[in-house]
Amino acid sequence: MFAYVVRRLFIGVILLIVMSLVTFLLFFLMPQDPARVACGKNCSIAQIKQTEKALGYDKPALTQWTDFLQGVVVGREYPEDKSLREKAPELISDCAAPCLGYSRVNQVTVSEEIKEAFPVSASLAVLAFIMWIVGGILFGVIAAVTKGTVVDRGIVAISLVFYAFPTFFIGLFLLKFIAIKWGWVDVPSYTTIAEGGVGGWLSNLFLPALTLALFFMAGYVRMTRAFVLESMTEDYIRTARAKGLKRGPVLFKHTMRAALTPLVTMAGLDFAGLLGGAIITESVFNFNGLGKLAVDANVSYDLPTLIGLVVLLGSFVIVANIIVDVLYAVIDPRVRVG
Amino acid sequence: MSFLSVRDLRVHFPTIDGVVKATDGLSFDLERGKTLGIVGESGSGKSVSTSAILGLHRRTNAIVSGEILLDGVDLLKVSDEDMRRRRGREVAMIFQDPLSAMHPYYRVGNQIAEAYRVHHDVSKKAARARAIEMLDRVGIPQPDRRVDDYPHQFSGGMRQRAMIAMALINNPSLLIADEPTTALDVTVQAQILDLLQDLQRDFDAAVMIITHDLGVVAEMAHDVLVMYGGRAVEYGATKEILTHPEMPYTWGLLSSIPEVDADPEAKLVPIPGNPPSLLNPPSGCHFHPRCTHRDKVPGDLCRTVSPELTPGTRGEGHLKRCHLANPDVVYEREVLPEIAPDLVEGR
Amino acid sequence: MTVQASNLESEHLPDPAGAPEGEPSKIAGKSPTKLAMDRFRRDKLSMISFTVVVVYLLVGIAAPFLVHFGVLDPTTLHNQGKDSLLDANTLPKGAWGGISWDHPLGVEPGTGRDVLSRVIFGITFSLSIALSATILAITIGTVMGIISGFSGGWVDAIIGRAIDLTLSFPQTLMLLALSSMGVATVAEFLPGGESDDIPNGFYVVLVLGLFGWPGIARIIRGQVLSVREREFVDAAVLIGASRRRIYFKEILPNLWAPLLVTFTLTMPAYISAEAALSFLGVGINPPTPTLGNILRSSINYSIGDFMFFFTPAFLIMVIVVSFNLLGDGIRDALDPKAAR
Amino acid sequence: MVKYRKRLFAATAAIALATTLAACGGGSDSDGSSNPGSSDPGADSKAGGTLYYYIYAPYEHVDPQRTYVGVELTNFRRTIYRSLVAFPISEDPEVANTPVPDLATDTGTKNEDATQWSFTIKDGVKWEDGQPITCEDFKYGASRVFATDVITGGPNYILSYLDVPTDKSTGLPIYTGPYNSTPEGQAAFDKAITCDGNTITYKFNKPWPDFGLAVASLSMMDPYRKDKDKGAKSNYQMFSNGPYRIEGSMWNKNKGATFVRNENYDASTDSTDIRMALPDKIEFNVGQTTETIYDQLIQDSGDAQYAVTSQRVPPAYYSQIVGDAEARSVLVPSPYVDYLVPNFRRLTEPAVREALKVATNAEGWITAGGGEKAYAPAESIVNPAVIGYQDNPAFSGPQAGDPEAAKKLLEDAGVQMPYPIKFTYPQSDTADKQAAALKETWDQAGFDVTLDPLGDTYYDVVQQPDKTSDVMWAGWGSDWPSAITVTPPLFDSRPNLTANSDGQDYGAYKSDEFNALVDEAANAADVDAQTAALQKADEVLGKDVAYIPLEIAQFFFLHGSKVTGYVNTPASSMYPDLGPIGVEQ
Repeated sequence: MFAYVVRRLFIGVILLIVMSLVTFLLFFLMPQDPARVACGKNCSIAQIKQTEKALGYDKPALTQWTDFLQGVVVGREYPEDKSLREKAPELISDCAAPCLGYSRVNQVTVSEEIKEAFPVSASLAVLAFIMWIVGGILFGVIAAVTKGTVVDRGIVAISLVFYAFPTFFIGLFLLKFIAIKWGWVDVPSYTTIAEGGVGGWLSNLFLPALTLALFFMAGYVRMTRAFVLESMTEDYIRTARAKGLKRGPVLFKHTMRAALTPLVTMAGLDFAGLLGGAIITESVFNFNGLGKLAVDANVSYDLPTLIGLVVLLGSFVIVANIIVDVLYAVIDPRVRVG
Repeated sequence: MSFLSVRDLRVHFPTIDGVVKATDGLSFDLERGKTLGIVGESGSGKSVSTSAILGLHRRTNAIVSGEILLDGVDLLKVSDEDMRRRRGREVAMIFQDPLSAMHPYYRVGNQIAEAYRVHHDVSKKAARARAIEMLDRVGIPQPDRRVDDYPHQFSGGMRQRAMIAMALINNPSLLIADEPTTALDVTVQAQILDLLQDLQRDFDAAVMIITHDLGVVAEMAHDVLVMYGGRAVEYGATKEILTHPEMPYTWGLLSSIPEVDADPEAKLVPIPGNPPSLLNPPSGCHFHPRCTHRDKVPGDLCRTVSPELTPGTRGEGHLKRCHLANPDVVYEREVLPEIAPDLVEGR
Repeated sequence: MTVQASNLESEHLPDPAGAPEGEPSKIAGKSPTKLAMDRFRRDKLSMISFTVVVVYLLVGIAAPFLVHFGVLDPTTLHNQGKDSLLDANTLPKGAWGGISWDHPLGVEPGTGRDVLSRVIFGITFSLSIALSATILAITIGTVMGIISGFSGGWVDAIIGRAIDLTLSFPQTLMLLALSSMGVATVAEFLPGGESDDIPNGFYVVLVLGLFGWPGIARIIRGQVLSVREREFVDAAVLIGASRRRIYFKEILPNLWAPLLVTFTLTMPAYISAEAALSFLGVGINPPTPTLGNILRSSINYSIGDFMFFFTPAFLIMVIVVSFNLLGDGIRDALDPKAAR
Repeated sequence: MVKYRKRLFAATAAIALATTLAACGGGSDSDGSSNPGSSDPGADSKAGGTLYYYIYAPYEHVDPQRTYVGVELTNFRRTIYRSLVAFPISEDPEVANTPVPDLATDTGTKNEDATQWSFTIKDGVKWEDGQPITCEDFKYGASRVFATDVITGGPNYILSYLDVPTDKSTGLPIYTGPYNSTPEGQAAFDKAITCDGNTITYKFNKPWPDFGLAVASLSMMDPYRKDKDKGAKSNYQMFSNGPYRIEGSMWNKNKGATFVRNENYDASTDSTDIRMALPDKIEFNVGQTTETIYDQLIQDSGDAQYAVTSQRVPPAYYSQIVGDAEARSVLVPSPYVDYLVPNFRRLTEPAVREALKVATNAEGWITAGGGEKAYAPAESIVNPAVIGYQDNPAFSGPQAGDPEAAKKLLEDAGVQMPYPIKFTYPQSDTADKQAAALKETWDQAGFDVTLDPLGDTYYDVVQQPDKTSDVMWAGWGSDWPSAITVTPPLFDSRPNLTANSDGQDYGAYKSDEFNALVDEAANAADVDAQTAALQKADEVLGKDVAYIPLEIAQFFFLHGSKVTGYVNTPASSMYPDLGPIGVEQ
């Protein structure tokens, strides 16, 4: 198992390196000049050149990429321009490893930006995850055992409708009507546990998490229902019934255990994706998580932040894949990793 | 009254394409200590019928009718809960393909013990001890160690032994073995069949053995029932049926069995065509599209009229469903020379 | 957005316990396709969703002609002078967003343009984008899946890595981050005339397609692996058919069923994607209407003009739900063992 | 007040129009009646309490040398950053546009030709750590502007005015700021700004008669403490010399900050004409959408009762501003003007430009953007609040567009019809609808209009000489209330048009007649002569149709019921003026 995880991590690291390379190439090999975009309206040619130098965009994409990798491993110092660093040491920002870059726009390291935004996205992801997993599995199982009835069709249809309305519409609807017009809950604004206690933290997360959960839940209801129905047809479920087991144990011990495996895969990957920020939901509710950070970085053309986020989010997915595979081995004794 | 008496059992599945008549009017009897072999191709309704005896079709969309009298009680009429209590305790089942019939995520011992604890209020420890005892009984070496293995860690034969242990742990009076040896190689098959016979003697159970292999029937069964298209087509004592089969389908089964010790001159004749659709079965005799002897029956009888299951030329103990007037003659003149006579007698 | 597509593999369900052992599909005289169509016709929900999808498609095709011949008018303003349909706050006069005989879904705040005409014309562009992206993703996915499944070995391994790599990218973030440069780059290769609708739309199609193929490739690869075990492929290899011929002539016809299902489940995902991207400012801009950009312009009117707020979202919901149900229906019809 | 332009570039285009307009001058009819307290700001106001200030888009800079957005400049001028002179709190444009002494003892003395200005710094003025503000601090602040690679984004007028030689190779001054200058550069800078005790003297290479207005409007000449300077890293750092200081020393881009009382501020060195500093705390709350802000302000509960905002009421919410909410609203004109620019490289035929002007439906544009609560008609590119404003005769009269007359002009000109034109504008939901309104009458007049909405790189595109746009949208507000910061930066072809960029002269307008008038204004040593030249220059622009004015954005604001002394003044670019605002407790 250990050797397997090490090997998977190794492959994951290679994948990340390739991914960062592709990202750099995508951003720097396009026939557009990022420095020109970053410099803005009033820039003369001289100023664009200066911006280019200050941002390090004058170097070839490959060099920028290797600098980036070096920064991740051993850290680096900003600004790029050596002469500027020597003459004015007070300007130096140290970016310790793993350095994901330095945002010119916000004048902080990308790691600091992430450190600030991550708890927001993570809180949202965790709460939404719990809501949609519990809801999705619960309603999925109910639909499966009532297959073909009104209950089944109703659950499937309602979850599909929530899935089919655009997320930002659902989010805005909840915000405008539940929070503002009817005033059932306060207008959410992210509060840390330290600031507002667990209650304040939860109540502020409720609506955005619900928005996300409603979107994801549809998929999980349908999947759970399908997996439960599928594993109900397995021979070993027939065996369990032939033993005289009651319906409860047959459903929850034998059927659910088998249906769990594919759900774990999907849940793991969805959770990892969400950990990287819910771009639309965070924008709608104005939560300064990673998703909002990405939107803001895109608006201000903050390339280092964007690249740092791409690599970070990619690593989430890769790590989640490894965790899911290891979980597989835990759930299914037939799977032998390594 | 027999120990098990099945009368006019029908299992029908309504589907969006129409009603699938998986079992359509099946009747037979079985005593304790005796073995009934049910033979047929895949899709002939064997497994469905036995599942019905276990009540596994309850709460599905299957429509089951007829009577299943076990020790005088109609299993189709008892409550769900009553049926559940009987399952595994009075009626136990050994499934084909033990790899898929055992839950891949739970330990073998665990699954066997579970079968015991459902019907006995004992501790986990006691149930485990009982499981080890049963594993030992069915011939698993080092049962106290293998009890903690997962099914995939067992060999095919061991898995089947474990299945048998699971089925017999509650000392059932009716044991249904569904293709117990299909997935196994020949030597292991023999061991398993021997084991089943030993255990049957010890437990004095009534046994139904479902197979498409007449060899298994010849070795195990006192009576044999041949199924085709959801119906019984021939029913009688094993020796009687195997030596004097009167239904062309049974002849086909006999001739399509490869045997290692068969006469090298013997021809292996497969039955032409496919098994019938249970949704839209052929008219008349279900077997007539594949029957090579249907021209011996006058008129269009085979295509138009469904034959009844009636005593044949050899009396009440041998029922067959066929329009042929003189099947014994046809068999001896046309069929037997094709397949070596020692196929039957050698066993 | 990928939820539906990945459901594909999992929802191929055998019948519940105790199904007949026989293959009911082997009914003499009826081809499997015919049988599937019969089954499909008997399913009410499938037929309803099929009808809805057909109506959307027809409306989408007809809209440009209706606009051309003046039946629909998505451009004329009614916001000035005594003919103005707007009040002093530039919101529609009258209840329910200014519904009238001339404007069955009301008029747009600010301009007084006809909402019905705009959403109908929007369907044309939304469906065009979703359709193009779906075709692109399916084409890439199918080609990759077939090559991967049939070749095996290192080709399979490389494609597998490429799939991993593609799936590791945060899709929405990339779409967003690359948009300004990406659209400009596309515009250099695509002379889109005066308007940048074509580069904007093409960019969305391109990126959705480029990030959408891995799931499809995996499904197709799985199908190919099972198809390739069948005899006719061996036969083709034996008679000396070329590889490419085998890939496309022999295997492709056997993939139409999963491809059809994939198609009907990818379409709604991309219709939603178009709307979501519009919200983030990526994609075709007004005055060319899409369901997404109409919705974006309506989302702030939740209280001011609920009708205008609700209409585009509802239309998106209906088509997404219908496509999903249609996909389910087709899958169930093609594979009668699949559970509903 | 260049904010307008900056904001449109930086903010998400979709929200830009609705959020960033500014305003101006002379009071408005709805103002006085709806806000009785405003005529005598502070009359019933008491010190104490917490004021909330709701902001949508993050401030890109709070560093005084980098801040260039009108509302940000005025918010900080009233609270944290004092300068030599400042604009007083007043709704009367004449008073409001006349600087009064702040950190300086008077409004400065200039030499005969206005090429040299001197100010003496008051005694007893201190930084938040108690150290006195010195002449060197002012000089250091100005020096930072020259570090164009570090201190980016701010106004850089002094680069061209201050008497520092230019490096021929780069076109930039030889002085490159305090971080990495050459000794020669440093020496040149030390000669241009000199300190004599508490007196600072600026030497310019050309007349700068309204330098005082520039100092009051912008914070580029503000003092800066060298020991606090961390270059680019100081972007969100605030070191106060005003009545408030920032809690925690750093402004949080995405959240804002809390201002608390500065213990080392001595009110006796200040004037209540500039700042009353009534609330004990001011909380700047960044990032809620305009809609969310107005959801709360309309409800008027909780913190929102004590809140003001720089966001305009979005048109979708107009119908909710009734009753009590209406009483808390103000509607004032902004100091900005939106206009269209014909591309002179493509629309070379004067008749075509004239036809375009005649067919332009500015009224439809205004209605599509929200009507009279969003915009007022404009008759010049110069805002009426600017000193010496006059209507441009080329643009007077009805503004609904006259497609028939325009069609005749086109026909008479003998151009091929329909005449294809492409209209480029920064994309937003509102702008899309407004553009549709323009398209309708243009099309009727015989043009064939393609709409070309652009995203965040809008100005980058319209600056390119090889752009294919025929008409472009633009918006502008003066940097200080003089037309010298309006028409010359926008239409003087000499600094704008280079090989790679059209600068701010997006239409590539080139007129010797206009340029001569600009020179006349620039070299005028007094403001009246300057104004006269600029008025003539604007007429030239009108005659050539160098621009077509669209509207003056209106500021429609709502504030909480417990806010006192609420007023929108020219000094605050017509945003809520933090000078006199207080809160009820």
